[in-house]
This record gives sequence, C-alpha cells and structure tokens, in this order.
Amino acid sequence: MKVGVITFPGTLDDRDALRAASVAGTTAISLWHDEADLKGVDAVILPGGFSYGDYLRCGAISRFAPVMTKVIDAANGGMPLLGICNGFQVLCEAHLLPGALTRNKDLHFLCRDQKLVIENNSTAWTSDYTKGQEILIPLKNGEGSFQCDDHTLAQLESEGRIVARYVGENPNGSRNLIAGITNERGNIVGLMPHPEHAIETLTGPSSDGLGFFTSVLKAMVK
Amino acid sequence: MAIIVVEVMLKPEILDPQGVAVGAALPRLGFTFAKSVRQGKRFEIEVEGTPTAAQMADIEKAAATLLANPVIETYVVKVQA
Amino acid sequence: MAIIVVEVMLKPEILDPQGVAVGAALPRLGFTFAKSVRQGKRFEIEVEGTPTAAQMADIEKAAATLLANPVIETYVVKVQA
Amino acid sequence: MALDTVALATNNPDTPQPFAELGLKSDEYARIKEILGRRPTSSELAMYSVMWSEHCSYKSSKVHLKQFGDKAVKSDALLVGIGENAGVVDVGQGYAVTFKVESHNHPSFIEPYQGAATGVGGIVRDILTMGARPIAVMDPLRFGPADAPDTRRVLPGVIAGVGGYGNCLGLPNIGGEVVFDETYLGNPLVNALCVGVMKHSDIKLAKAAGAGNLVVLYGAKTGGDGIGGVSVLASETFEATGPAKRPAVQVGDPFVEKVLIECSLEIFAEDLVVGIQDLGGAGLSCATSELASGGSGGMKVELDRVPLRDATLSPEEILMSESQERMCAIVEPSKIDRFLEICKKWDVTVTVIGEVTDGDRLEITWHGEIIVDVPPRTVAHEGPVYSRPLAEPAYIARVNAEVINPVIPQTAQEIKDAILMMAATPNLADKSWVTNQYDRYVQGNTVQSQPDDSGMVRIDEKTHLGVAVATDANANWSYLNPYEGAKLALAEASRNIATAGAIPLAVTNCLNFGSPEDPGVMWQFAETVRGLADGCLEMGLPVTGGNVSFYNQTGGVAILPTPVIGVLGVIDDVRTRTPMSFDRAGLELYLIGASDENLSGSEWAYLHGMRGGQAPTADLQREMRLIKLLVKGRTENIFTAAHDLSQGGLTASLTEMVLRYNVGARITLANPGITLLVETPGRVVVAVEASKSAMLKEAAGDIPLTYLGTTGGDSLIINDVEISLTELRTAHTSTFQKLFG
Ligand SMILES: Nc1ncnc2c1ncn2[C@@H]1O[C@H](COP(=O)(O)OP(=O)(O)O)[C@@H](O)[C@H]1O
Ligand SMILES: [Mg+2]
Repeated sequence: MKVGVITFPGTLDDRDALRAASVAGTTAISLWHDEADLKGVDAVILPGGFSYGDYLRCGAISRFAPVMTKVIDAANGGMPLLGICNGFQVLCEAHLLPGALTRNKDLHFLCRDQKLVIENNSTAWTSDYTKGQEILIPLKNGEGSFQCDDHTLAQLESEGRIVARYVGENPNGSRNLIAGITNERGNIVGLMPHPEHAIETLTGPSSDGLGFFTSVLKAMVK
Repeated sequence: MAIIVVEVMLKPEILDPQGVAVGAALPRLGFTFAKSVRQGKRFEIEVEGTPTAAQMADIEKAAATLLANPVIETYVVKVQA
Repeated sequence: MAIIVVEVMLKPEILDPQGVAVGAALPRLGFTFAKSVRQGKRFEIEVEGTPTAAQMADIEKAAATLLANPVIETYVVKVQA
Repeated sequence: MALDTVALATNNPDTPQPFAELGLKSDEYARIKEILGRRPTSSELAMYSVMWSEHCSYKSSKVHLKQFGDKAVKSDALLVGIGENAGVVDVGQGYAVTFKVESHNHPSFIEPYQGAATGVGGIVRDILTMGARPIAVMDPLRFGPADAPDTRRVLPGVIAGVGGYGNCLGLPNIGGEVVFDETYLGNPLVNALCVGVMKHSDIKLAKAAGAGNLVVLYGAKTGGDGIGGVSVLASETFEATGPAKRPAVQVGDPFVEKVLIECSLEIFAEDLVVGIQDLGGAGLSCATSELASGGSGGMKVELDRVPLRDATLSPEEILMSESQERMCAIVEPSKIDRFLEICKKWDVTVTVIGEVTDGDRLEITWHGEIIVDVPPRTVAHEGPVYSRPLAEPAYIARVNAEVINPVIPQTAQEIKDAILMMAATPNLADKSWVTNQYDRYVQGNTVQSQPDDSGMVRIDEKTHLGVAVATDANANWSYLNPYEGAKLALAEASRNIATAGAIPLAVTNCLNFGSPEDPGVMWQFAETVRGLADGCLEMGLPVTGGNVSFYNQTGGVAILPTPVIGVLGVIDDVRTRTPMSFDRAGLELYLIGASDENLSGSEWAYLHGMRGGQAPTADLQREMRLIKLLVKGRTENIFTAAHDLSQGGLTASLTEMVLRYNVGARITLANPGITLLVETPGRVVVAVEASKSAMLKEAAGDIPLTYLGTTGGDSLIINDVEISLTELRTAHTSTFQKLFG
C-alpha cells in the first residue's frame, strides 16, 4: 500500500508526513508538485507548510500545480486524500471541500497542543478512531479559522461531514469549532491540526495522530 | 503603460479579524472617528500600453480565480486614472 | 455615513514578496497580461455622517502611525464616492 | 553621474569623495589610498566603507576577541573554529553540528517585524553556508519596560517577525529569552541563533579556489532596500529621534529562503560547490572579497550581470545592497550545468557573474570597464583595528558599594504575595503568549523547547543522538561586574544543558553593548570578553563563533552590558533525557547547591528599584562538578526531573515545575522568605523516587543537598503558605495576555 506525500515549494511538514505514513506501515512516496504523476500511489497526503509562501491566500497558488490535476481526478474517483493544515487550505481552494480557512481570530500564528473530538469515524482517514474519541495533537497555523455560509454549515452538520471538532475554547474562530471536514463520499478529509506531529510521545504531545495513517492503510487493504 | 487595480474585500458576512483589530486599536491611540473598519487587499497590476477588452476580460478572470476567493471575498477591477 | 478608504502600498524600492508571488503565478495559469504586480492593503473605515476636516486630519494621522509604517510603506486617504 | 572607473581614479586623483558620509574616518580613507596607490573609485570606496564598518570589520572588538583563540584549550571536537561563517563541532557518529547567534537590534527598532524576520533569515543562511541543514532556531530578546507604549509596538512586531520568518522556513523554535529593562526601551535586542547539522564530509568553507572556477550568484534578485543597512545602522550611535539618514530596512521573503535552503542542500548533496558564502551584511562586497581572500585572492566579477529588481541601481549600490536571500557559490565549470539544473528545478534565479583567476586581485567590471581592482584581503580581513581607550566606569565603585537589602517577606501572607508577584512579573511570567506564535513541532525532532531549560533536538532517528542548546545572559550581574557576569552566563547556559543530562561541548556568543567610543562601555566589553575567555578555558569549552553588536544606546545612555552566551551540548540518547518537571505525586524534591543571602542583581531587588551590590563570584569548578552530577543523574537514571535555578531563584523554579504537569508540591523551608528569592548560582532542584534518595546523596558527594519536600496535590505548599495551582497558574499566565492581548 503506497501513500504519496506532495511537496510544493514552501511545503514544510512533508518529511513528517512521510515519516508518519511509514511508521503506520505504509510505503511512503514523495511526489513533486511540478510532475503530473502520482507514481501509482493508493492515497495522497497534502502536507502542511506555506506553499508558495501563502502570500496571496493559503493554498491559492498550489491548487493550480500540475500534480493537482491528477490528484483531483483520482480523488473524484474515490482515492483517499488527506489535506493537513496547508493541505486543507489547498483542498478548499481547489473546491474539493467546501468553505475556506481564514485568519485566526486573534491574528496570531498559534502553535499549541489541541484537544479534538472525532465526530466521524467512517472516513478513509478516521476509521481507527471511535466516534466521540478525544485526541491530543498539535495545532499550528495562522489561518485556521474555518468559514462557510450558513447553508453549507447546515449541510455539513446534517450530513455528518464534520470529522473533528476542537474541544474547549475555540482556538481560532472556526465556525461550530470545526477542525476537520470530509466530502460526501468520505475519501477526502481536510484537517487543520497535525496528526503527523503526534506519532510518538518523544517528539509530540501524544501518539494519538497515528490513527489517521493506520486508518488509511486499513481502508486500502479492505 | 497602465495600472489595473483589483480591490479584494471579505464578504460582509465573513468575520474580518484584521479589521476588528484595527478598529479596536484606533480608540486606544485616541482616534475616535471610526464606526467600523474592514481590511482587504489591493493589487496593482502593471500592463503594457492601454489594456484591451480581451485583456480586461482576462484580468476579470484572474481576479475571480486567483486574486479573490469568491467563497469568502468580493472584488472590483478598475483602471487607475 | 461615509466610507473613508486608506490604501497602503509598499514603497517601490521595497521588496514585495506577495506581489512577486502573484506575478509569478499568473503566467503559470496562462495569464500573460501583467508586467509586474504589487500587493498592498486596503482599509474601509466607516464614519458617522460626512467627515469633518478635523476628522480627515485625524484619519491622515492614523494612517501615518497605525495603518502604514512610513519607513517602508506609502498610503493614500480617500473618501469613497 | 559618470561611471567612476579605475582609469578615472588614476587620472583624477584629487576628486573629493564622500568618505565621511559613508562612515570612514580620514585616516581610514588615507589608508585605502595607500593600499591602492591612488584614490579609490566610488565602487571601491563603497566596498571599503561597508566592509570596514564596525559591524563587518570588528575593528573595535578584534583585539579583545583574539583571546577566544589564544586562551582556548585544544578541543578535538572543534572541526571549524572562529573566522568562518559559523564554527562546527563534532558530535559523534559522523555528525557535525554548527551553531551561531547574531544580532539584528537596530533594524528591529525601526521596523520590528521585518527587522526581526531578516535577523532570523541572516543567521539561518550563515548556518546553511557551512553545508548544514538548519534544524532549529532560538531567539534571545530584550525589550524596554513591559508596560511602556513603545514596547507595545516593538514586542508584538518582533515576535510576529521571528515567528513569521522561522515558521515559514520550517525551523522549530526551541528556546529563547524575553527580558524587560528600561535601558532597552530605545534599543531592543533581537538576537537569533540557528543550529544546523551535517556529516563531517559535508562541511563547506568560504573560499574561492581554483583558477577558472565560476562565481555564481543565486537566490533573490538584488534590490535597493537596505543599502548599507545592517552595517551602517549597526555601526552608528542610534538616535531615536534621528532624521533622514536611516536607510530603508530590508524586507525578507522567507518563502524564497526556504526554497534557497532546499536548493542549496540538493546542490551540496551532489558536491557541486568548491566554496560558498551567503550574502548578509555588506552584500556582494562582503561575499566577493571574503570568497576571494579565502582562496588565493584572484577573482573577476562582471557586476552588470547581477540580476536586479530595480534596474536603476548604480554599481556602488549593487555592491552595498543588503537585499536578503542571496548566496554566492564557487563552481567548477564541469559542474555548472547540473548546478543550473537544480536551481531551475527550485525556480531559483541563478547567474554566473565571474570567475576565479590565478592572480591576487579582485577585479570588478561594469559593462567592460574596470571599477574595482583591489587586493581582497585588504577589504575583507585587513581592515582597521583599534585599541580603543577603556576605563572602569565611575558607576562601578558606586553601585558595588551599595548594600542591597530589599524587604524580605516574613508572614505567610507576605510570602504568598511574593510568590504570586514573582510568578506574574513580566521577566518571570509564562512566555506562552510568545512561544505559541512559534512552530516548535516542524521537522518532527523537537524533544525539548520552551519552557524547558534548554532546547533539544534529535539528530538521528535510529541512534537517538541529539543536541541541546541554551542561551543565557544576566545583564544585571554583568552591569555590576562584567567579568563575573560573563562567566556566570556561561555557567548558567551550561547548567541549562546539563539539567537534561546533555554534556556541554561548545560556546557561541552575541555581545550586545553601547558605544565602543565610550571608554566605560569599552571596559565593560573588554571585561566581558576576558571573563568569557577565562571561563571557557577553565571549563574546556571552545568558542566557535559569535557576533558583536555595539552602539546600542540612546543618547548618552547605553544598554546594560548584555553578553548572550549560547552553549551547545550533546546527548547520546534523547530518550533518556531528564525532564524539567515531574508528572506524579510521591517524589522527593531536593535542592542541589548551596544558597547564600546576596540579593544583588536579583529580580526581587529589581522589583524594589535596587540595581546595586556585588555580583556573585563564579565558581566554575563547582559548576563543573554540578554538571557531572547532572549528567550522571541521567545516565544512572537517578533523577525523575531536574530544573535549573536562575532569575527568580527557588520561587520561580518551583512555580515552573508544579505548573508544568499540574502536579503540586509540599515544601518545608527553614528560612522561606530569603531562600525563595535569592539567586545564588550553581543550584538545581531535582525530583527523585524515594528509593533513589540514597543514590542521589552518594552521587552528590560534597555538593550540598537540601531536602525540600515531596510532590503531589493540587497546590504549592511552602510551610504554612498554600497556593492552589489554579491561582498560581492565573498569576503566571495572564501577564502577557493582559499586556499584549
Ligand atoms: N563575540 C564573538 N565571539 C566569537 N566569534 C565572533 C564574535 N563576534 C564575531 N565572531 C566571529 O567573527 C567572524 C566574523 O563574524 P561576522 O562578520 O558576523 O560573520 P558573518 O558575516 O558570517 O555573519 C565569524 O566567524 C564570527 O563567528
Ligand atoms: Mg556569513
């Protein structure tokens, strides 16, 4: 089972995502933004970072990268696709997921250990969690406030497409404490916090993040 | 040579924390004129010669796809006087 | 009620990484109209009634101290039509 | 203005030149004429003026800094010493680590965000230049009073700038300092440290060897921002009210730097460069002259090939521009194609601007005309050297004679108030408001970061080899006694490494002072360097590099002498580190090291408006015994936790420990008031399992050991004083939020 991790210019957490995917037991493969080639991977991760400096809007430029045409096609065909942080922003800009991520409400970049509750464990990336399970993983971004119109929000809520919510005080102003969402099919997940930084207690606040990567392994083997 | 200006603002219903922060900072500095503040972006695009209708259409398209995100933002395209 | 607009741009000699990034992205998307792009900020300030001369002077002062850093930026204050 | 060529300069020897405006003294100008045998061209004048500035030439500090080399013990670990962009030490298993701290003080006062951001950018390029992958940054900072209006402008901007740039580069921030004092109001200190790692064989040096090799400029295009910025700014007394002469500050582009890092590492991995130099202060003037003089001296550069952001720049301006995110490499002709290919992959602008020659002159042309023809060593390494007059300032005798006796809390209520006040005072309060703006997780190797005593990163995922870094400065002690102050800062930084169980290995420093033209300041500086050199000699630690920042003064008032000392340590297995606090009840707490009753230079004295007395005398032999004990405590698994005592003494350390994992403690002290507040150096609090207290006693030998109490509960109890963790946490964590929101 091969998981591809895309590197855009300015991507930062690509090596961490590769590490997490291999620790989970998959074969992790690095993909380059400028090559429209998925190298036969079974799932793709868009990692965190500041692609193209995120100067215009986060993810706005990367979504046009050559590799993204392939990613969009494959994801529309059901391939598991996870966007973490900047990757989530790319997914929204590419309209693979609804809404947008905007400046944190207090305007600061915020890095902290964040408690989340898993609300949907039937996606390709969350099946190893139980519904209602609380996990602790790092949150780190400047533009993590999830915004969308009321209609979209109602739809996300009623269709159970909220994958994870922040527990406790709202860290960034996201509507309905949304930390992550999925598409109707459940193969595409966007998540603001960083599970790849919580795969061992030595370097992360917990190993709670590993479940995202083991989930996809199971989803593929099935 | 002409300068095309694209102004991008967050839609009124979208929270604008930057505008709110500026609005809160003003009275702390003794400025009391503002009822509210919104903060947006301004692009100055330099084009060769007088822009053609086709170019303007292109700029409009670039504004809608790249410079602004219509999910949360509105934009205006102007030719600078 | 009036809207006062303050436009803030980086001085021409100052590097504008945001403008450069946009300028580089446009041709990749097939848009070839731009010779160069600069990106700045735009503030919309809502004031009660028609702004007085004293208010305009105040806004000018706020622009120079808070909204822009004159070391690297220039600004323009306008009343929106 | 007509192009000033070497031919013109020879034929018009008497053309008046603006050397004074460029910061050169008339005897310095005369020396340039003597070196060249004619007047310099305007381009040469530009080069000499920036390279001979205080910032680039170290003309006032060189005679003192020599001691770091002269006094140093021979260290096998030292692979590259002072003189290169950064020193390199061997940390075992074939790995080498490079680290250095630098200042970006003056620009950060003018434009806090960009000043701080480009400060991070500059030090990261220095580390990259050595051939290393940058793996972490730290940011020792000093500001004016926390509640001063200008601090509200400077601090948030600086923090956002450090974070904005470092986060975007993907470098975890693993530590730093935030200290407030009146003397920094017009002169905030923004120091930035970067650590990088490489294999021994990957070390790169700044030398242009091999005639026919190409000089390649890559990275951002050259613009007109920051012309003479760093060098001129950092070399002049800076008047807060000063008018127009302020050159524009530079604006950084961290995205370009991130790409530059990845591109350079790919280039290094394929061994495509002979020598390399980053462009920092003095830009191309520095890079070309240093590369040439690092080799055999000969180099030809066609300056008109330099890609420009602003086509109107003159050659003089191009030579002086301090535009960020640029590198200069020496590449063999056979390897240039591959070099260009990698740059193309990363979309990095790259241009061959010249070649190495077999001569001994640096020759620069502008559209075919020779505008610079100089012996490069005279620009880069043989600048003026001053033995500036120095004299012990009058204040020393006066303040040293003062008796420091602030009121000591006696009753339970007074002691409680003192603990809460110390927990909340800006210098000791929780710094999460700051550090939460920094990414500490990126790269996935951060084992320790704030609020731990030191930052620690894993450098090998299989063997778990790691390094720890701490920076410290105690300006209050340096003010009272700069010689002891430097040693004490060295001891403190070393201790901060050792509490985790890492072994101190090498030292870097950033010496922040007032004007070197003031004999009193120069004395502080000389004493500091002497103290640090003596301290390093005694502790057997090499100084691998550093930076000097002078002219940190507003009008006649200099900042407190602030030598920021960075110590790097190595730990063979990061999994075995000793954490700074305990996460369970039932452990025994001990204070290691003896306490005295001297409150001079302490936070408590400062809070009572007292700034005098005698600094402690550093006892480095005792410190080294303590370090041994701390390392042993880890390797023999004696300690559950260990935390250093420094500013704020025992009360600060206990506050930090109980809040870290929200486990309280019950402490009994014979003399609580003074014991909580005194800042005697050389002390550490440790937590051990009750079953290990005998081991601890034996390991401590003749190092004094005081039983403090036990861990547990949800409050901090000291004799009859009880403070709930909630109340303590509120005091500790709300200060920054209240001040800076
Ligand atoms: N306080 C100091 N202690 C030790 N070395 C120093 C100190 N200040 C400067 N140096 C060394 O002098 C050399 C030149 O410094 P600098 O010009 O700042 O280097 P760069 O231009 O690469 O930043 C470097 O090797 C630096 O480490
Ligand atoms: Mg350097």
